Amino acid sequence: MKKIFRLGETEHACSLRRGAEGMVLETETGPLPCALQPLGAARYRISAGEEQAEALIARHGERIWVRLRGRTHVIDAVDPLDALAAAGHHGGDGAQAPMPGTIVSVLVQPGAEVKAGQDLVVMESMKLEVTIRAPHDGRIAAVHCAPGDQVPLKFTLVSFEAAT
Amino acid sequence: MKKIFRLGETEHACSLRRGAEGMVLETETGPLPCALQPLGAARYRISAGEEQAEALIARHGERIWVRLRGRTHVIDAVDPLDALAAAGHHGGDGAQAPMPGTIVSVLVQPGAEVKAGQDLVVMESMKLEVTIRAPHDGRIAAVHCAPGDQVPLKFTLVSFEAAT
Amino acid sequence: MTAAPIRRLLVANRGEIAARILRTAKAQGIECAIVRHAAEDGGLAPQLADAVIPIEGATPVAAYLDVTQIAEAARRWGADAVHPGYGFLSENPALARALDAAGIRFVGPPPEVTELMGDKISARRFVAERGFPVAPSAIEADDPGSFARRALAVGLPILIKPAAGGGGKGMRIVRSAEVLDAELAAARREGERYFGDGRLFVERYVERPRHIEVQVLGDQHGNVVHFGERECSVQRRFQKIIEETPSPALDAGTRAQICEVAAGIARAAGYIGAGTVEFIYGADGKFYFLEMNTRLQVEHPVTECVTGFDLVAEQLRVAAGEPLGYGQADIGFQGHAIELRLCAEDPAQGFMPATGSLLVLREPAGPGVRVDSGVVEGQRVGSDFDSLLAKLIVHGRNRSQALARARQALADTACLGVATNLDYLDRILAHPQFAAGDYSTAFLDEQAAELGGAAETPPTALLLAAAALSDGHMVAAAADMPRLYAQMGAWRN
Amino acid sequence: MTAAPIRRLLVANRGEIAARILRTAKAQGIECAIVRHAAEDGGLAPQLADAVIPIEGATPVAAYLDVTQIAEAARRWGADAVHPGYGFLSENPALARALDAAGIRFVGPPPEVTELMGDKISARRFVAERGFPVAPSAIEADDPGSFARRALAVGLPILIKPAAGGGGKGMRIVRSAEVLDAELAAARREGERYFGDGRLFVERYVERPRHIEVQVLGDQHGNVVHFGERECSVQRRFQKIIEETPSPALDAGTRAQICEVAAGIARAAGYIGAGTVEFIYGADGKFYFLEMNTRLQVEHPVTECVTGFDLVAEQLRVAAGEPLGYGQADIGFQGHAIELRLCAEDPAQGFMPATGSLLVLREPAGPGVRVDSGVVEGQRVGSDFDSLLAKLIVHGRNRSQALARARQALADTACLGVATNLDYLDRILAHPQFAAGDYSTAFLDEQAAELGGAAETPPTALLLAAAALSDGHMVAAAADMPRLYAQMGAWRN
Repeated sequence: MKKIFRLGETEHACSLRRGAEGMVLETETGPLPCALQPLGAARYRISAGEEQAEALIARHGERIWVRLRGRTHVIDAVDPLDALAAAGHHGGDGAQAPMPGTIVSVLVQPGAEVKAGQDLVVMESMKLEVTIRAPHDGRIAAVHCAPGDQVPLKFTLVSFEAAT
Repeated sequence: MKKIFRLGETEHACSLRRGAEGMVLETETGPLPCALQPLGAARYRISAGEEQAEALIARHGERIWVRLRGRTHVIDAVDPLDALAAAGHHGGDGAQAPMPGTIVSVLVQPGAEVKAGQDLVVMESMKLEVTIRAPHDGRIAAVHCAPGDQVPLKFTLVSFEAAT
Repeated sequence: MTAAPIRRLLVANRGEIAARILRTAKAQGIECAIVRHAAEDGGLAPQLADAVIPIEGATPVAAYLDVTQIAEAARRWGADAVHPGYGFLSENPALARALDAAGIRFVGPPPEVTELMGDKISARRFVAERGFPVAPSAIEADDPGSFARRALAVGLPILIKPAAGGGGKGMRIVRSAEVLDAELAAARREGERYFGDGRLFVERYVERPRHIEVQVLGDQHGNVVHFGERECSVQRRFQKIIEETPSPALDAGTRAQICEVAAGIARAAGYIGAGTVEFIYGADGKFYFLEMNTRLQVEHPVTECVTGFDLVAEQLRVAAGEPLGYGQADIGFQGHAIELRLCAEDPAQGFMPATGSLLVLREPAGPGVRVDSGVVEGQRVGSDFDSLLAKLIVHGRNRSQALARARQALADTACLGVATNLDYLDRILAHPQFAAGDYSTAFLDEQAAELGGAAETPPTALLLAAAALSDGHMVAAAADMPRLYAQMGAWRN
Repeated sequence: MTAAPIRRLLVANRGEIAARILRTAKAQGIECAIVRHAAEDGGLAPQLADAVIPIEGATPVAAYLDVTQIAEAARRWGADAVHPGYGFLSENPALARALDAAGIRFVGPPPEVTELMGDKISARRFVAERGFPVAPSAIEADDPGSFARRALAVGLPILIKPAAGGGGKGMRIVRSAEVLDAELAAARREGERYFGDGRLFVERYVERPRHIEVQVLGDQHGNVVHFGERECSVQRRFQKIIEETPSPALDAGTRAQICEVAAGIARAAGYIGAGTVEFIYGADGKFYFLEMNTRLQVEHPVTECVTGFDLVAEQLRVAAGEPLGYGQADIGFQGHAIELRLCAEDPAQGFMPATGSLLVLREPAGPGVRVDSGVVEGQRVGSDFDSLLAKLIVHGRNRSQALARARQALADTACLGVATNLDYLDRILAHPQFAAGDYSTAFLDEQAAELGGAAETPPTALLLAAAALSDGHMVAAAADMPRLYAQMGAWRN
C-alpha cells in the first residue's frame, strides 16, 4: 500500500513492508528499517535506519503531528489517486480563503472582468481583516460567498471562467 | 442488578433502573433520580436528586475514584455474593500486611502460642519499618512469608489455628 | 463607591485572562461566575468558575460586547463586582455606568477616566497640555475635508490610528501617498467594526522605535504608584508577541524618568485602578506618550514576577475601596522576567489564524516557570475569538537566566492538532539580536527571512517512519496482523 | 578541582529531584544523563534526560546506592560531573572519592566535610567545640556497656538517633525507661539497614520544639553565604510535610542570629557547595545545632522563591570552580513561600505507603504556583522508593497570600488511582494553628484527630450516583442499551 506524505513543500512516496527484523519503509531514496515504540501518553520512540528519537505524536485523519527535538512537524498523508485528482485543477480556477473566518464584503459580481491583484473579497478572522485579490486576469464565473458567511480554510470564494 | 458500594466505613446497597426521565438509583433511603454527563478529560457533571456537581472520575476495576469539591473519595463496588463470602472469615484468622512491602524478619514458627500484641513479623516499605503484632491470643497455624519476600497489601503473613 | 469587600465576582471575559483572574479571586474566597457564549468549546476558565452564565449574540464576540446583557447577568446572579479582563468591554465606560446604576462595582477606573484615555485624541491632548511629550500628528475631526492633506503634511512615513482604537487594531503604516486613501478607508472600516467609531488620526511614524510601557496603579484615596516598565517591542502588525522586564534598552536614569512620567500622567488624570502608560522610545533615547490603556494588560505577569505583587489582587483591593497601604519605596524589583505568547497562528501560512482540536497539549513547569493558560487538552480551537492560547512566563535572577529558562520552557511545551507560533517563538529567542536585547518594533519584519526557519532541515526519515507506522492501514497492509491493526486502532483520536 | 565548565552531567537520582536538576542543567545547555533501575516505571525525569543509563541491584534502592556502578556509569558515558540529588549517595563520601579518582566532579562538598558532618557524633562535637549550642546527650561509642544507663541519665524524654543517620530514619522518642531496650534495638536495626552503621547516640528531647534550618552556600574560594531560614516543624515521624520561609516564629533579631550561626558553622567547616544547618528552636526562644545536611534539601524551592536564586545553578557554578560573585548583602528576600509534599500515603490507613496507577493527575498552575513533580499521568507508583510524588510550591507577597494560593493550588490538584495525603494537606492548611503560624513538631500528633477529617461528611448521594452510572454493567442492565454500554466501555482504564 503506497502513500504520499507531504512534509512542508516536498512530497515523499512511501510504502511499508515487513522485513526480516521488523518493518521496512520503502522511500524514493531506498529502503529504511524502522520502528515505533509506544511509551504512553502520546510519547513514542521512533527509529529509522541509524536514527533514533523520542517524540510526541498525534493523528487527526490523514494529518500527523510530531513534536520532535523541540520542533513541531506536520505531515499530510495523501492517497496517490487524490493527489492525481488535485493536480488536475490547482485552485488556479478561483480565489480561496487563506484562513477560516467571516466574509465582510464581496467586491465583484459574476461576469465581471478582473485584473490580477484586483480586490475580490474582504474577509475577517480573529479580528484581522484581509483582502483576497485576483490571482490572475480573468472573468468571474461565480461568487460562492456573501457578507456574514462563515467559511473554512481553502474554501473557494470566487471562481473564474476557464481561460479561452 | 444490585451492588454494594463501600464508602469509608459504611456500605450502601444500590441498584440502577430506568425511570421516566432518566436513570434512577435505588438506595436504602429510597429512589434517587441521577445522571452523569461526560465533559471530557475525566471530567463529569454528576446530578443526584437536587444535588449537582462537577467532578473528576476514574475507575480501576471495581474501585471508583472521585475528586469532588476539593476532596478525593474512593468507592469500592462489591458484588453482594463476594461480600457474603468475605463476611465468612474476616481476616481475623491471621495477621495481614498493612502495606505492600518487603519482609525483614519473621519472629514466630508454626505451632507457637502467641499472646495478643506479640510481635509476629517485621516488614518494611519505602524505608519505613513496621512490626506486625498478633491481633489476639492463639496458636500459629502457618507462616506464609520469609525474609526478603515482597508481599502485597492485605497479604496474610501468618494464619492462626481456629480457636477451639 | 462603597468600601465593602467583594464577595461575588462576575468575570466578563474568557480564555487565559478569565482563568488567571478566577485563580486570584477564588484564592481569596470570593465566589466567582463567568459568562460564556456557546461557541466557547471547553476551555479552562469555566472549570475554575463556581458558576457559568450563558450569553448570546449575533456573533460570539458580539455577546461579550453586549453591555446590557453582561450587566443584567451580573445583576441576576447577584454579583457585587464585575472584572472585565482586557479587550471586550474592559475600556467601555458604558459597562461601568450600567453597573454603577445597578449598585455593582466595576473593577477598573471610573468611566470619566476611561473616556478621557479611551479617545486617543483627547488623551494625547490632555497629556500634551500637561507638558508630556507627544508626536507630530493630524486629527481628522479637526477638519475632515483636509484630513488627507494634513496627514501627508505630518511627513511620511505616517501611522493611521482609529481615534477609539487600541491593541493595534486598525493601525496602518503609510509610506507612499498613493495608498493613503485606500489605507484610510480600511482603517475606518476596522475602527467602525471593532470600536463602533470610524474617526481617525495620524501620527509621524518613528522608524525602528521601541515600545516601552509602564504599569501604574491608583487607589480611591489619591495614591498612585508605578510597578516599573515593560519592554514590548517584539511585535507583528502591532501585536505584541514577547514582552520582558526590565527593558534592555533603559539605563537607571531613563528608567526612573519614564516611570515617573507615567505615574505623573496617571496622577494628573486622577487615575484609579490598574493601568498602563505606553511610550514610543526612539533610537535617539527620546520617548513620548503613545496611549494609556485603562485596564489590565496581557503582559502584566512579567511585572508580577519581578515585583512579587499580584496585580489582580491589587485591582480587587482598589475596587473594594481599600487604600494601597504601601508607597513607591515599598515596591522592589527582583530579577528579570519574559513572557511568550503562544498563539494559534500558522507562521508557514503568513501567521493566518489556525483552528483545530488540541490533540496533545504539554505545558512546561519547574523553577521560575509560570503558565497562564486558557485551554485544555482535547478542546476545539475555533476562529471566533483571538488566537492567544496561553502565555509562558519565566522569571530568572538576570536576563540570561530568564532567557535560558524561556528556551527550556518552549522545549518542554507541545501543542499538536492546531498550528501555533511555538517554534517561531524559539527562533526569536535564539536570534542573536534578541539575545543581545538589541531590537526595535521593526525586528520581526527585518529578520522575517531568518525567523521563518527555512534554514532548518526536518528529520525526514524519522518523520516518514512516524507517519507510516502510525497509519493503521499501512501497518495492517504490511504486517497483515489483525492484532497489530487493532492496536493501531488507538489512533482514532 | 578544575575550573572548567560542566558540559556532561550525570544525575544519579530519580523522581522529582532528578527532574528538577535536569531542568536547570538543560536550560544551561548541559548534556544530561540519568541512571534508572528497571523498577522505575515511567516518570518524568527519564523524559527530560538526553540519555538514560540502566542500573541494577539486589533491590531497586540498592542499585541507586551502588557507588561502583554509578561511578562506572559516569565514566563510561563520559560525564564530567555527577549530581547526586538528595538521599541515596548524596552524603556518601565514597562516591565523591570514586569520581575524583576518575577525574569526574562531584556536585557537593569534599568528602572530608561530608564525613565530618555525616557522622552526627563528630559533627556535634565539632560544632560544640567552636562554641555553638548543642543539646545534652550520651554517645554509645564512648562506652557501649554503660550506654543505656547514660542514656537515661540524660533525662527522659530522650531521642535515639543513629550516628550515621539523617532524614529522621531510625529516630525514636523514648518517654519511659521500660521500652528503652526495645527501641534501641529497633533503631540499631534500621541504622544498620539504611546507613550500614548501627552506632547510636541519644539527645535530650525538647518538648514541642520547632525545627528551623538555614540554607548555606560556599564556593571553592572561601566565600560562604546564607539564604535565610526555612521553617520545617510540620512533621510526621520526623518526616517534613510542609515547609515555609520565612519562619513565623522568628523576629528579625533571632533570624539574623540563627542565620549567622549557620554561616559561621559552614565557614568553620570550610564548607563548599550547598548545605543546610538544622536547628532545634525551643518554646523559650533558645536554639541549638541539630545536624548539617551536606546536600540539596527537598524543601530548597521555598528559598529559591523568596531569594530569586536557582540553588541547583549555584551548585553547578561552585562545582565548576566559579566564585560566588556576590556577597551576603546581594541576597534579598521577597515575600513568603510554602512547600507542600504530595505523597503516596493513605491517611486513612495510618499513612501507610500506597501503590497503584496514576489514572488521573492534574497539577495546579497560575500566579505564584510552582510544581516540582516526578510523575506523569498513567504511570505506576510502586513500593520500591520513597512516597514523594510531587511538591507544590507557592510564593506570595506575604504569608496570608501564600497560604491562600496554597489552598487554591491544592483545590486545583487531583490525583486519582493512588491514595495520597492531598486532602490531609488541605486540612493542615485550614487548621487555625497553622494559619496563625503557631505550631511545633508536635502539631500533627496533637491535632491528629481533627486533621483526620472524620468531621467531614462525604456527599454520599453524588458519589453513589457516580459509582453506579460509571459502572458499565449496572448501566447496561438498567438501560439495556448496547450503545450506552459501549460508551461505558471507555471505563477500561
